[in-house]
Amino acid sequence: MIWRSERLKRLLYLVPLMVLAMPACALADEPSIDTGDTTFILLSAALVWIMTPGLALFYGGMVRRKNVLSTIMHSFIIICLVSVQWVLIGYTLAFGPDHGHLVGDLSWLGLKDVGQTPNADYAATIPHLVFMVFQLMFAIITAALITGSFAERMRFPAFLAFSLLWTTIVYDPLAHWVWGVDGWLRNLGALDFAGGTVVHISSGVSGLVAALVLGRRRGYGSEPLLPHNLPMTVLGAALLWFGWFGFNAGSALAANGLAASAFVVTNTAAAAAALAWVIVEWMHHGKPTVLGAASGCVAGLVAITPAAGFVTPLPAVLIGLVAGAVCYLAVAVLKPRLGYDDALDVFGVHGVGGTWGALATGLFATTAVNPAGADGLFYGNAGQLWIQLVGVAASWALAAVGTYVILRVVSLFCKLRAPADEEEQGLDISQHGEDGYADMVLGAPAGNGTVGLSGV
Amino acid sequence: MIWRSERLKRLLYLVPLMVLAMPACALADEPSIDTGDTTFILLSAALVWIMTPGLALFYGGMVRRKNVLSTIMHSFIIICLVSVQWVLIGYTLAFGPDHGHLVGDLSWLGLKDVGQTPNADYAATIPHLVFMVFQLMFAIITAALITGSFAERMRFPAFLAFSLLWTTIVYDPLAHWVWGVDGWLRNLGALDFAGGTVVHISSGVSGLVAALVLGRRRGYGSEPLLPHNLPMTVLGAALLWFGWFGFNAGSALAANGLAASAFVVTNTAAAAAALAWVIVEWMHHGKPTVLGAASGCVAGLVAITPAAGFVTPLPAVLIGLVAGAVCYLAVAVLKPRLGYDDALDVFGVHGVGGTWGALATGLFATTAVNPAGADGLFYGNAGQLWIQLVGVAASWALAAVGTYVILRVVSLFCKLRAPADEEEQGLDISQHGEDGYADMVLGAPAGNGTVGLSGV
Amino acid sequence: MIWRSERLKRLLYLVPLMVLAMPACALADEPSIDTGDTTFILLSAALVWIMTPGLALFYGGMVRRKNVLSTIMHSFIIICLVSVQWVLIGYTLAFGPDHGHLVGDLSWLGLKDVGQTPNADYAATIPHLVFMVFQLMFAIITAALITGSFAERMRFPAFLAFSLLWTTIVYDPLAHWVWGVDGWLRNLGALDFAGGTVVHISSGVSGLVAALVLGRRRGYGSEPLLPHNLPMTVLGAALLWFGWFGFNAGSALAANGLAASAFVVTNTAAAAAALAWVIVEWMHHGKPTVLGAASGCVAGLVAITPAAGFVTPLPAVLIGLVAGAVCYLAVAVLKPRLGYDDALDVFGVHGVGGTWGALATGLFATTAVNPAGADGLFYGNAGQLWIQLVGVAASWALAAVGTYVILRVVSLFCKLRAPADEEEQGLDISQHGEDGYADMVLGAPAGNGTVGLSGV
Amino acid sequence: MTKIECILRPGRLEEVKDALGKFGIHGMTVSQVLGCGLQKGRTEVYRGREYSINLLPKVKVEIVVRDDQVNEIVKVISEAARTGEIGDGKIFTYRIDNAIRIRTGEQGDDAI
Amino acid sequence: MTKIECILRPGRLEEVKDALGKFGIHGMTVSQVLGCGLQKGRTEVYRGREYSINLLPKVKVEIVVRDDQVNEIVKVISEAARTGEIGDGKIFTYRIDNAIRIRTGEQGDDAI
Amino acid sequence: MTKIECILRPGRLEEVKDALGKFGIHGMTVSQVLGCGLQKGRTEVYRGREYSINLLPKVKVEIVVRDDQVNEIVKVISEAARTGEIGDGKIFTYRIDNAIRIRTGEQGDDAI
Ligand SMILES: Nc1ncnc2c1ncn2[C@@H]1O[C@H](COP(=O)(O)OP(=O)(O)O)[C@@H](O)[C@H]1O
Ligand SMILES: Nc1ncnc2c1ncn2[C@@H]1O[C@H](COP(=O)(O)OP(=O)(O)O)[C@@H](O)[C@H]1O
Ligand SMILES: Nc1ncnc2c1ncn2[C@@H]1O[C@H](COP(=O)(O)OP(=O)(O)O)[C@@H](O)[C@H]1O
Repeated sequence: MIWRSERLKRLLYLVPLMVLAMPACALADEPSIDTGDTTFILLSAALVWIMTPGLALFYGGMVRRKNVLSTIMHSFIIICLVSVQWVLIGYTLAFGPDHGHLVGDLSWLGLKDVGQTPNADYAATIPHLVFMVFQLMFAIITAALITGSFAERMRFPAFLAFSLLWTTIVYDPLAHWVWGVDGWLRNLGALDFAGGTVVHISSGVSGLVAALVLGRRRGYGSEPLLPHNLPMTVLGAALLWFGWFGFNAGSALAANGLAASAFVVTNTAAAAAALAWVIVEWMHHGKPTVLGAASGCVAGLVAITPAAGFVTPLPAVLIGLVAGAVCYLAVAVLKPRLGYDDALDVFGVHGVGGTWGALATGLFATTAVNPAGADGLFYGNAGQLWIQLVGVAASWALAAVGTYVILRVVSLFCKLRAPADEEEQGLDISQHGEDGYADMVLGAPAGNGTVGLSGV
Repeated sequence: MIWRSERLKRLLYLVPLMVLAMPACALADEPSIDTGDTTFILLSAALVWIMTPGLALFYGGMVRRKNVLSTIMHSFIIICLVSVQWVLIGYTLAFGPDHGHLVGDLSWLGLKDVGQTPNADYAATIPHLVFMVFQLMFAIITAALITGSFAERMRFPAFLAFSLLWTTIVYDPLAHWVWGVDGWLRNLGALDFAGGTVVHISSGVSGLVAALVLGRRRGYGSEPLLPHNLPMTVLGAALLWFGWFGFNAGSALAANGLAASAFVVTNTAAAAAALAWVIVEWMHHGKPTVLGAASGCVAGLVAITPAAGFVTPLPAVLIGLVAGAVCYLAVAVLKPRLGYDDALDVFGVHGVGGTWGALATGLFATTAVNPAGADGLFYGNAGQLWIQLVGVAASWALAAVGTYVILRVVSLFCKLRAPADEEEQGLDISQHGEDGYADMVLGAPAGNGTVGLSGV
Repeated sequence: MIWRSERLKRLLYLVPLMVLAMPACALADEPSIDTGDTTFILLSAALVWIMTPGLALFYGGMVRRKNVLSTIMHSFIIICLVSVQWVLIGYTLAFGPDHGHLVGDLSWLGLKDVGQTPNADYAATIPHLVFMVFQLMFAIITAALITGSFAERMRFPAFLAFSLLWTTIVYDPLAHWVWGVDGWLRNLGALDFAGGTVVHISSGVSGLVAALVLGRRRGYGSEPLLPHNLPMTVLGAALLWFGWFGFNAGSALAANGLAASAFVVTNTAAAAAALAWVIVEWMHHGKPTVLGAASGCVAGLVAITPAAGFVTPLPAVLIGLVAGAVCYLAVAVLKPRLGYDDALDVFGVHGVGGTWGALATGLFATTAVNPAGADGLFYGNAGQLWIQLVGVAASWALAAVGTYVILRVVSLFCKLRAPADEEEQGLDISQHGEDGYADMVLGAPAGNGTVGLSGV
Repeated sequence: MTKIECILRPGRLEEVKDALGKFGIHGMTVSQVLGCGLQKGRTEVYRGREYSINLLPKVKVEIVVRDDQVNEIVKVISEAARTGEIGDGKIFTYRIDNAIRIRTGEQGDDAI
Repeated sequence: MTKIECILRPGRLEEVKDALGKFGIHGMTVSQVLGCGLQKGRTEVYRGREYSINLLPKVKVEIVVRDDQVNEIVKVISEAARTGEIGDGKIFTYRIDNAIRIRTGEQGDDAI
Repeated sequence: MTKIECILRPGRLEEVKDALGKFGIHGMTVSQVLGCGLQKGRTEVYRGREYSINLLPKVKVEIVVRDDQVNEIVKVISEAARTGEIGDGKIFTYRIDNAIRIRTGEQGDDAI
C-alpha cells in the first residue's frame, strides 16, 4: 500500500471551486468520502475475506480424508479469532500512533476513535473503519497461511494459543514496521504494495519454523500422503485468485488507474506462474498436473503481491514465470532434499515466492506506474534493491525468532503435537469428534431417551 | 434499512453551487444517481444473491447423502421462483404505494414505473431498479431459509406450492410492514436494519411450524441422521458470511460511513458467535466442532442483522457471544427436549437468533452510529425495547399463522410428505430421479436404439 | 456493449461549471475517471473471472469421476493461457486500431499505450486498462466454454494448441467485428450487448464442430456416462450466474440505470429459463431434475446476454422461458437423434441459446431502455431482425470454419484424441498422472531414499 | 466355524445390529455393495436422457460364528431384516477353516 | 450351491451383466475393490514427488448359483470380461452351505 | 487353494503389502470395510447431539494362495499387522474350489 497524495491533490484543485460556491462550505467535511473509493475498498475487503475460506479448501483438499475438517477448521477459526483480536487490540498495535517506530500504541484500543470519517494519514477518501476492516482481512489470511505447514498433526488447543500469540506478537508489529505511519521499514522506503513481506514472507518463514519444531508427520517418506480431493483444492485456488484482486488492487486504496494497473499485473503474473510451474513439472516428471497449475498460480500471486503497484504488465509476466519455476523447485527438489515436512508447502510457496517478489520489486519497480513509489534496479536505482533486501531480512528474522519463541512457550503449557494414535486415527475425529464425509449408517444416537414430547 | 436523509442533505448543499453554474441546470435530473452508491448496491445485490446457493451448500452438506440434491434443489428453485414472482407481483406488494399500512397496492405490477431513475422515497442516489433487485435478494433468501426445517421429507410439488404462497402472503406483507413507506411497524419506529424480523424471525418461526406440521423424519431419535459432507457445509457458511457483507452493509443503501460501520459489526458479531458456540460446545461435550463453528457464525450473522446499522463494535462482540451461546442451547438442549424435528435448525438459529438480535437492537442502538436510528435501553431510551418487542411479536404471529394456514390449504390439494418408502430411498431419487454422486457404472441407457445417424 | 455518449454528455454539462471555476482547469484530465464506474468495471471483471472456475466445476461435476481433473484443468489452463496471450497480442488484435474492418492492428502489442488514462473510444470514465482487463475475462470464458464438447477424450497437448490458436484466430477477430471501433458488424448496427454472438454462438458452434471432428466417447449410447458429482455442478452453475451479473451489467461500462436494467433482466431471464427447463422435463420424463434447473439457468443467461442492455423485464421472462424450453429440446431430443457426442452440450446450450438470444434481441429491443441501441421488430423496426440474422450467420460461419481448420492443422502435428486404453483409464491418470479423489492408501512414494537429513 | 454373509437393505442395518447385540454377537464386518435381483431398478434422467439403474445400494454384513450358533443367528438376522417386500436380501453361510486374532495369535473359536 | 466371485476390470462390468442376463442370471452382488497382481501400477506426481500406485480399481461380482451351472457361467463371464491384456482379473469359486431368502425364509436353491 | 481373508487396521496395509511382497506374494484384492468388535467405538457430536459410532474403518485384504503356503503367509501377515492393541483385526481362511485367470483361461494353482 502506498499513501498517495493524488486524492489530496484533487481536493486542492477543488478548493477554488468551493470558494466560488461559498454556501457549499458546509461540504468541507463530508465530501472527503468518495463513494466510489469506499465501495471499492469495502468490496475489496469482502474479496480478501473470501480468500481465507478459499485457503481452507485449498489446504483441505490437499490433506488426507481423515484430516480434512481439522485443516479447514484452522482457517475458519482464525477468521473468528483474529476478527475479534483485531477489533480489540490488533488494529491499534499495527496502525495506532507510532511507538518507537516499532509498534502502534494503545490509543485505538477497542477501535476508540476509529470512526466513520476518514483518517487522512492512511486513506483520505474512505471512512477510517473501511481502512481498518480492509487491513483486518490481511491479518486473518496471514495467520491462516501458516497452518498449512503443521497440518495433520498439531493439537487444536496448541494451535489456538499459537495463532493468537503469533498474530499479536509477530504480525501486528511487522505490519506497523512496513505500513504504519512512522514504522521503520516504511521510513526506510521499503516497497511492499500489498504484503510480500508482511503477509507472505512472514507466514512462509513461520511455517518453516513450525514444521521443524513439530517434526514430520507419521509415515512421511514411507506412505503416500496424497491429496484426498483435488477439485476442492482447485476451487480453493480459484477463490484465492478471485480474492487476490481485492488484495492487490484494493491496496491502491482508491478506484483509480493504479488500482487498474495492480489488477492487471496480478492476473498476468498468476497466469504466467501457473504456466511455468506446469511446464517445468511436465519436463521434470512427464505430466502436466492440475495440482501444479493450482500451486503455480498461487506462487505467482504471492510474488506479484509486493510489486503489484509498481510494475508494468511485461515484467509481471517475467515475475510470474520465475515464481512458478522457483517455487516448483523449492517444493519438489529442495524440500525432499532437506527433509523437513512442511505439509502443504507454506515455505516453498509463500516464503520463497514472497522473497522473490520483494526482490523483484527492487528490480522492476518504476515511477511511471506509481509516482509515489520508486524506481528499481532496471530503471536505474540500484539502491532500492538494497532497501528491499533489508526489508526481507527483517521480516525473515522477526518471523523466525517470533515463531520459535512462541512455540516453545506454548509447549510449556500445552502439548503441541497430537499423540501417535490420534494422528493415526485422524485429527477430525480425535480433535473435533467429527467425520468429514459420513456416508453410511455407522452407529446410533447416544442417549436414546432424550427425544421427548413433541407433537401436533 | 433506514431511509436516511444525508444524501438529500448533501444535495441541498449542492444547490447553491448549481445555481452559480446555471447552464449546468440540465444536470438536475441525472446527477442524482451516484455511481459509487449504484455500484455498491448492485454488487451488494450480487453478494446477497450468492447467499442462497451458499445456503444450498450449507444445508446440502448437513443432510444425508441420499437427500443432498433435493435439499440443494429447494434453495435453487426458490431463487428462480421468487425472482419471477417478485418482478411480476412481489415487489409491488411489498414496496408499492401503501394500502392500509398493511401491504403495497398493485401500481407497480410487472415493474410498471420502476425504472432507471431513483425513487427518492427509498433511495435517492441509485436507480429504482437497483433498489428493487437488492430487495429481491432478501425475498429469495428468506423463503430459502425455511426449507431447512422440512428437509429430507417434503414432496417437491407441495414444496413449490408452499413456497410460492408463503413468499406472496407472508413475506411481501411483512416486508411492507417494516420497510414499506407507511408500513405500520415502520411508522411505529421499529428498528430493523437489514431484516432481523422480516428475514430471520419470519423464516425461523415458519420453519418451526412447518417442522411440527410435517412431523419427524423416519428414524429421528433412533438412527443417526448425520451430515454427509461437512466441507460442503463450511463452504456454504463461508458464502453466507461473504454475502452477508452485502446484506448488512448494502442495507445502508449508500457507500458511506454507516455502510462501513455495518460491515465491521457484521464481521465482528459473526466471529464472536462462532467462538462462543465452539467454546460452549467444547465445555458441554468435550470437543470443539467444525459444524459448531459454521453454525455459530451464522447465528451471529443472524443476530447482528437487525442491529447492524445502529451499534458500535464492542456491543457487536457481545451480541455475537450471546447469539452463539443461546442458539447452541436452543439447538442442542431445547430441541431434543421438545422433540420437534426441525431438521437443520432453522428455528434454533434464525428464529432464536433473530429474536435475540431484534431485542438487542433495542438495548444497544445508538444515534451516535446512525442519527436516523434511535437510542436503545442502554443509551437511555427504554421505550425502544418495547417497540422492538411489538415488532418481534407481530412477526412471530404473522409467520406462525400464515405458515400454518398455507400448509393446511396446500395439503388439501397435494400430499405434503413423501411416503415412507420414498423417504427411505431418499428424495433425490424419489423426487428428482437423480443421484448426487454416481461414481460407478450402475446401469445402462434406456432405449438403446435412440442413438442414430451421427457422422464425420 | 454499447458505446454510449451519456457520460460525454454529462461532461459537457459540466463544462460551464468548470469555466466558472477557472483555477480548476487542471482538473480537465483526471476527473474523466469516475471512481464509481471504475469500481464497477474492475469488480465486474473479477466477477466474470470467477465464471471460468465456475464453469470448471459445472463441467467437472458432469463428467465421470475419472475425468474430473482433466475437465477442470481445461478451464483452468485456459485462464492462464488466454491471460498471457491477451496481454501480449490478443487485446490489440481485438480492440486495437482497425485494420480493414476485420481485425485490430498491432499498435497495442504487449499493451503498449494501454494505460491508466481512459480511452474514450471504448469507455470514457474508466482507465483504459480496466476496459482491457474486463474484455480479457470474456476472451477467457469463451475459449473455456468450448471444452465441454470434447471433454473425456481429447489429449492435453492437442487441447493446448487448439485453444491458443482458436482464441487468436477466431475469437480476437470476431470480437473486433462486433465490438471493435470500425468492426464491420458494429458498423452494420448489429446489437450484441454482452456477447451473444461473440461468446456464445462462437463457442457453441465451435463445440459442435469439435465434437464431430473428435467423434463420440467410447461407450456413448451403450454405457451410462453419468455426472459423478451434481452438487459440484450446481455450485458451478451458481458461480456462473453470480459472475454473469458482472458480465451483463458490467457491459454497460458504467454504473448507471442501464447497468441496473441489464442486471435485472439477466436475473429474470435466468430464473424463467430454469423454471421452463424443469417444467418441460417434468412433463417429458416425469421428474423435475436438479441438473435441469442448473442447465436451464445457464440457457437463460446465454439467451439474455445479447439482449441484456436493450429489453425490459417482461420480455426477459419470455426470452428466458423460450430459452429453457428450446435448449432442453436441443439437448434431449435433437442431440440423440443426430447422434453427435457434444459431451456437455456446449452447442445445445450456448449455440442454440445464443442464436435464440441474438434473434430475440432483434424482436424485443427498445430504445426506451437504451437510447443508444435500436428498436426491434415488436417495436416497429423489422430491419433490426435482419441485421441480427447477418450477425448470427457471420458468427456461425467464422466459428465453424475456423474450428474445423484449426483442428485439422493441429492434427497434423499432434494426435487429437486419447487412445482407447487411456480413455478407458480416464484422462486424469493418463494425461495428468493424478487422481481426483484418492481416499485410501494406494501405493508408496517412489524413490524412498530421497528423504534426507531433516532435523530439529 | 461358519461365516454368515448377509446382503441387507441399508435401512435395516441398525435393526440387525441391535438384534445381534441383544443376542450377544458384537463382532462383524460391514461393507457397502450394490445388488441386482428380482427387485425393480429405477430410472434416472440426465439432461433428458433416461438411464435404467438396476444396481441398488445394499449392505453386506459378514459374521464368523461357532457352527452351533448358525441357525439361531440366521433366524435373528432374518427377522430383523425382513420387511416383506422384494429386495430384502439374502443370507449365505459357509464353513471356514480357521480364524486368527491378529493381536494375540489365538486361533479357531477363541479368535472370534 | 456355489459362489462365483469374480474380480473384473470396471469397464467390463456392463458386458458381463449383459452376458449373464442373456444366460438368465440376474441376481448378483457387486462391490468396488482395489487389486494388485501382475498388472503394472502407475505413477502419480503430486507437487513434484512421485508415488507408485499399485492398487488398481477393480470390480468384484459375487453370484451364488446352483452347482450344475457353475462351469457354464464361468465360461460366460470369462468371455465377456476378457480383453487379453494383463489385468483382466480372476474368478474364484467355492461351495457354500446354505442360502436363505430373507423375505420368505426359503432356503437352498430356491433362495437364489 | 485357500483364500486368506484379513481384516486389518487401515494404517497397517502398507506394512502388510511390503511383508507379502518380500515373501513373493503380489496378487491380492483389497477393499474398504467397517468393523465392529471388542474395540471401543467413538463419540461424534453434531450440533450438540452425541452419536456413538461403533463401526470403525478397516481394510479387507483377500489373497488366494496354494494350500501349502497358508500357514507361513498367515504368520507373515499377523506379524506385519500386529500393534498389540485391541482392534488389530482377524484373519479367516477357507478352502476354495477353483481359480480361473480370465485372460488366459488357466485354472487352479496356475491361475493365482
Ligand atoms: N444369486 C445371487 N447371488 C448373489 N447375490 C444375490 C443373488 N440374488 C440376489 N442377490 C442379492 O440379494 C439382493 C436382493 O435380492 P432380490 O432378488 O432383489 O430380492 P429378494 O431377496 O427379496 O428375493 C440383491 O440386490 C443382490 O444383492
Ligand atoms: N492371489 C490373488 N488373490 C486374490 N486376488 C488376486 C490374486 N491375484 C490377482 N488378484 C486379483 O486379480 C486382479 C488381476 O490380476 P493380475 O495379476 O493383475 O492380472 P491377470 O488376471 O491378467 O493375471 C488383481 O488386480 C487382483 O485384484
Ligand atoms: N465374529 C466376527 N466376524 C467377522 N468379523 C469380525 C468378527 N469379530 C471381529 N471382526 C472384525 O475384526 C475387527 C477387529 O476386531 P476387534 O474385536 O475389535 O479386535 P481384535 O481383533 O483385537 O480382537 C472388527 O472391527 C471386525 O471388522
